[in-house]
Amino acid sequence: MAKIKSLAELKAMREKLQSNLDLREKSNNPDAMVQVKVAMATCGIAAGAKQVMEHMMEKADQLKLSVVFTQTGCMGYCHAEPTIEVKVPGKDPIVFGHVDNKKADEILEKYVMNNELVEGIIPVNYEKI
Amino acid sequence: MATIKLSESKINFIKDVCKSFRNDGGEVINVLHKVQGEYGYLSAEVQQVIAEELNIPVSRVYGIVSFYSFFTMVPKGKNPISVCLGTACYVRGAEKVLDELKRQLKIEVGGTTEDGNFSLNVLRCVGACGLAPVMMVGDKVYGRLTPDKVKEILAEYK
Amino acid sequence: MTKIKTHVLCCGGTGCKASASDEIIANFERILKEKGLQDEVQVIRTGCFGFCEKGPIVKMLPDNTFYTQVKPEDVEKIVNEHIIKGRKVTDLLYLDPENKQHVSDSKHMGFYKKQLRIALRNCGFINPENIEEYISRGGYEAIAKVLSEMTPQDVIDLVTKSGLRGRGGAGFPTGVKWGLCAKNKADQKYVICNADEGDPGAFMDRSIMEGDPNSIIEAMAICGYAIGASKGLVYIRAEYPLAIHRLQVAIAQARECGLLGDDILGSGFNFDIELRYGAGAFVCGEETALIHSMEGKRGEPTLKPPFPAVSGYMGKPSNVNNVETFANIPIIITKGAEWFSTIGSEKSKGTKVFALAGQINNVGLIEVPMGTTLRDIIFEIGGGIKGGRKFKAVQTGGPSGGCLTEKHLDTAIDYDSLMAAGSMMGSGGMVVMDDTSCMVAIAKFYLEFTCEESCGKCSPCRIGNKRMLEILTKITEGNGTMEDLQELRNLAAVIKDTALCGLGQTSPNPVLSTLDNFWDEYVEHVVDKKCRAGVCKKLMSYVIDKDKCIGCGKCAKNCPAEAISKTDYIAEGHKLPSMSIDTTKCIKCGACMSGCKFEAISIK
Amino acid sequence: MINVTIDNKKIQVEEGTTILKAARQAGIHIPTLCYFELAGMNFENKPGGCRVCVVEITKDFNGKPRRNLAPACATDCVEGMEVLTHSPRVINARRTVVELILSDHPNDCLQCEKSGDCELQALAQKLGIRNIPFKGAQSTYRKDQTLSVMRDVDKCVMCRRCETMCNKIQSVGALSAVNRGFNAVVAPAFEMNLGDSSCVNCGQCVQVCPVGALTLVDNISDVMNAINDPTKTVVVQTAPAVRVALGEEFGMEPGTIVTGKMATALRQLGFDYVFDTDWSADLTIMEEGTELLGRVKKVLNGEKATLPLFTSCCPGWVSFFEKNFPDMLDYPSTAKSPQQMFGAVAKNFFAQKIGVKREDMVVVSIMPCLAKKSECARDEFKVNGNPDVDFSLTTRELAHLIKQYNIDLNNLEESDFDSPLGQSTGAAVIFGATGGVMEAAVRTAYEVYTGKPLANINLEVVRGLEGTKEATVDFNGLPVHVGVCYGLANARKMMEEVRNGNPRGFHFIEVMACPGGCIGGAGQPYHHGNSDIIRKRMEATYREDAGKPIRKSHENPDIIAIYKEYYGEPCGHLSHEQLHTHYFDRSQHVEACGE
Repeated sequence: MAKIKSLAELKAMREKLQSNLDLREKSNNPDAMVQVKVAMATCGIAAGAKQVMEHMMEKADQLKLSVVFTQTGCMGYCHAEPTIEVKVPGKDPIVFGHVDNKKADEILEKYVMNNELVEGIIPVNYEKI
Repeated sequence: MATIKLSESKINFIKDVCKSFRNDGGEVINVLHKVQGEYGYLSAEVQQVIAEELNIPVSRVYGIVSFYSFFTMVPKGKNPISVCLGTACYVRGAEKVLDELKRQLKIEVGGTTEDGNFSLNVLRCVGACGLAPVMMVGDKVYGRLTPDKVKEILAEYK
Repeated sequence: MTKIKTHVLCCGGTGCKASASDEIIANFERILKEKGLQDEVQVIRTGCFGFCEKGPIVKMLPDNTFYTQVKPEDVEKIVNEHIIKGRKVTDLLYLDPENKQHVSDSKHMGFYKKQLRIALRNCGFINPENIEEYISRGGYEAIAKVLSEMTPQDVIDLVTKSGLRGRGGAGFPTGVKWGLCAKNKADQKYVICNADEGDPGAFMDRSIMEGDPNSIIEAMAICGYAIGASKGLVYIRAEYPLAIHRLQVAIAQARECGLLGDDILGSGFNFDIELRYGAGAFVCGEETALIHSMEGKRGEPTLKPPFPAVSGYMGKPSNVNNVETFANIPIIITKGAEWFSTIGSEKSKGTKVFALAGQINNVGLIEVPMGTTLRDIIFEIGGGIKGGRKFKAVQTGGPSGGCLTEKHLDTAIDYDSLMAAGSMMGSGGMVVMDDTSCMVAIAKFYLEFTCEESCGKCSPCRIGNKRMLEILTKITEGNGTMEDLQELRNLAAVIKDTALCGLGQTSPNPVLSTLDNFWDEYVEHVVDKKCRAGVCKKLMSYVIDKDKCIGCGKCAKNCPAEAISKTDYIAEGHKLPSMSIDTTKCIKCGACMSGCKFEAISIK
Repeated sequence: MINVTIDNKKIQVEEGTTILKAARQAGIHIPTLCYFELAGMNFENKPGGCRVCVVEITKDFNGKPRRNLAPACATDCVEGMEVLTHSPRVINARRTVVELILSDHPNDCLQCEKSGDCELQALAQKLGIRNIPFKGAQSTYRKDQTLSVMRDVDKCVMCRRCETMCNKIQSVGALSAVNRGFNAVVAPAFEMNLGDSSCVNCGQCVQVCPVGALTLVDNISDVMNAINDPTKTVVVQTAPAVRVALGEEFGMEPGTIVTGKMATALRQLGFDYVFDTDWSADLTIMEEGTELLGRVKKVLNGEKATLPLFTSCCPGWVSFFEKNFPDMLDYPSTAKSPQQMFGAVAKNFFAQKIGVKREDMVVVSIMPCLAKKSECARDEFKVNGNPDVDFSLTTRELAHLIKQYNIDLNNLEESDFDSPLGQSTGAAVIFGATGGVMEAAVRTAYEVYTGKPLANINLEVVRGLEGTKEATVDFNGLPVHVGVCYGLANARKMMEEVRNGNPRGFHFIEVMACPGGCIGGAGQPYHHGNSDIIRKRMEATYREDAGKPIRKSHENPDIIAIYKEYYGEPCGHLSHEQLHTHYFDRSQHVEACGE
């Protein structure tokens, strides 16, 4: 461990380290943050969900977005894997199908950041309640 | 004056410990911790050597050893048993467990069984109040005890 | 590089360690490796979550799933289901005793709902053996702020303004204490952390040190800057090996980072910390006794004045605060005095950590704002009395405190209200009792403790407490008189008035408060020779209902005193003669009763 | 000065005055038990433990009453303070505390050695305690005794005076508080026999013990048996410090000199010869002075010799350096103490002179000292098992004996000591006070060394009750640097300083174990912490010296005679045999053995 010689260095160190703890900090209060659930059943994994999730996590970091990623079981849209559910605070969750890296970027940049609709929403028959 | 004898290696160990604390009399409690940690107890001879090395009266060393309940002059059994008598354990029936242990081992608190296998002590709160009542055998903690579990636990060590 | 997707927080506090949390962690690490998930899932050994009743605790992030009473063999299932498939392992979730629903997020559990974690802010959240985790939560920013922006007087003023009072017992204003020490000029001063938590049934300080050692280190350095000390000493019980270890690790890491040592953060301020070990003497919680113990002497208190602020360790001005007090300091500095003073009651600011124990459903470590009622703590957080029995009393403040009853349940607790009710905050032990506890026996229990822990220096404590204990023993054995009760009161009053130190002065509190609140029970012991809780052995006898007894003989087998034998009587519908107990041989161990499946044995 | 009000009396006291002392200024005597002070002699025992002196502070520094009662001995007055020393709350607390102490005390007052001198007894009397409402366990410990000190710590009240004395003043470290709670008591390490510990039998623990937990070993009946045995010739010697203190036991003012009455009383008790240790003190000066000059001359001649010379009159001190400084046994003078010189002369020269066999002579000494009881039992002071001094009684024991024999000391005629071991000089008298041996030695050594008379024989610089003193005396161009100390902690510092190269260049150092020297000895009447008593004994000592016709040891005609008749010369062959001794390594060691 390197010596910290000033307040500035301490702050820089904190910033650098913060991402490690982000996961925990965020989950402390997940309702206030964008939540992304990735369907990670056999079908999802086979369709590349794992890789998409990692890509999305990195992208979110680049965009400095506070996003909580969780894995979940099969959502039942096996035809449209990889599927992800995105919940922006104050809004209903939306499920996207056939998500690849490009789509993922789009979801984050357009839907999450600017509230623009993005194609690929799996419609209405998704009703949880 | 009576000359006390102690093995050379023991004397050297104690001397080294004292030296590591700069032979400072103010560090006597730290020294006693280290030495008891090594030998399990503090015999009169050991205390005499510590007093000499730290250049303080042996009466002061004994005054300290006899004051603090952590220090003991009696060797413990192979399997030292400590029953927690903290309040949490007490209100959840620790005393009954202790009674059962005394009966099974045929010793009182502070005693060691004839075969030297067990010694019995009480302590106040090991901090596992969620598991109350609790006892420790060596470093192992046994929780949610009832008197009828005692026999089983002791059997593990026979 | 794969990103970490899941954090597994596993409690590494003493309680959970005792129920195999180390094995759980080892299993996680092994199984995750087998499945090739070691780079995606991070397993962290944290400090105490507080909910010790349900330990060991495993918390899954980011979805905040709180698994309780996890066994090492459950780990495989958690990995397969939760981590791989994203499905919760329902049978490990906390079961709400009210609505019998599984609760997955700890925020929605009764135990956590009313809590506010300030001192425990990092416990159960970070890996206490990794200073980077502390830093990334804003750790050491308080000391940085203090060193770069504040004068020592600013720090003292801020702490004073926050209204923080010492969490070790009497509740002396912390800022004022610092100010007294700062005022005295000396070539060397000391910051002392009192971590000699000897109160039976209290473990909050230990949990803080195990769960967030860096906050103590940071706070001591801040205090050092404020009072002008370059040396810190932690007086810690040798019975706390894990806390010692964690502190040692944290101190070493802080030194490595330059957060302890010379010229901290380039400010020119020097501060370092050493550990001193207690050796099992409750009285060493008293600050003068603690200082003598650190000097390598018998832990006997001396008269104040001189206060440690004038003449403390090695005769130098010293400031002694306890662990929990220190744990509050960094966050007060960063969030400000105003923020802190909005929490709590009028004269007691902030929160208090309690070790909730006894006959209660949710035993554990809790932190609530000052001013929370006992009812909220016992029935909301504590989940009520175990087995649905009746609440009888709650003891706060350990051997220095008293027993409070039903009528105090709606008291908003803080230093002053507890004192007014005849108890005290103490270090924060809170033991709940139901109707199976005998209050005379409880008073005796505490007095036994005080007698054992009295240093023997002053006569009221050395002899007076012994005499009180003897009178109480007489009463619990059925030999008490009403004059004895009078004598108890007089002795208690004199000891309170004349004992040398805080231990002696408060030692009669358990007796006085039970005399006040449970007078009937004392009179019952003295006049009727009865113990309603069935605790005082000499006042009870076990009897077998000959009509309920089927004659199986299990009680006779269980009896260690061979006091049970067959009678000639065969009850209707039974085949074997019933058993009976020879009361002259009976040692009242209760083994017969606990083994009887037919509820034929009772206490009379 | 600050203003305080005690029991409604307004008084002014200096800042830093305790309530106890302020009250005394106002003529109010608050009872104490553990508190003990030798004012002006650097000894204060203030543990604040007994809680007998508690008082009620009705107005504290903040204008409010104090929550608890405060110990008057350890609470400083503050401006405007108001104190009650006998409110109902105080009286009840004080009585209850004393009742508690008595409830853990064997109530065998009638047989107790301390009866009449016991501070707890006096306290119970003062408070009018008539019954003890508490019945319960009593502490019981093993009884134990050395040759000088009896321990019956069932009676211990944990005042810690003995512990403070043994550690702070004497640095002997034999006693420490051990155990805790109800079982706490003051004891040697491992509760071993005191005789096996580092104890040097100075007996100061006995002098300060308020109760009968520490008392002396009583030899009265041994002496009575000897006197009653017609086959024995019983010879008695009395130490210098006894004559200035014995009167106190008979109601006389401290500092009353009773030399002549004492001699008459001793004759009435039945001693066959009444001699004086002062005589052998003169002899000691001859031997020790000669030894000093011998060593100094050697050094001046460039030969090897050990300096400084330490005195060796005090047996507590001798035992102390044997146990603590075994590497420095060649420093102290080899001269025996006056008690033992007397015994040697009596059982050799005098027994022969009067034709009594050694075994048929019993030598009794009257000493202010407990260590003398152990000293006379040392093997090196015995011939074929027969000791030079058979029994040593203390001043207190002598008083008991006189009372038992219905002798009214106050109204006795005065008489002289017998000859030839009775005549002494003023130099011998001052042996009793700290600095006295030094002054006596300088008077003789100066004149012997320079051959000239000493202009001013009063060596004021070494007088007084300071713990450590030093002075330089000009021996005709040779500056002789001398040191004087009492209290073994002071002696330890001196020894350590000498071991570290003697930077102050001492030639000669006098050491006495007891506060103020022998006049404050453990065998003297109890002073109960009143240092004025010690001061008055000291003043009496110098008064007696001033009144003596001969004030230099080498001018004592009986001393001159015995050298002529018997010993030849100081430090000669015969005196080496009879008047000198040697020292032993008595330190406690842990030795290594095999594995």
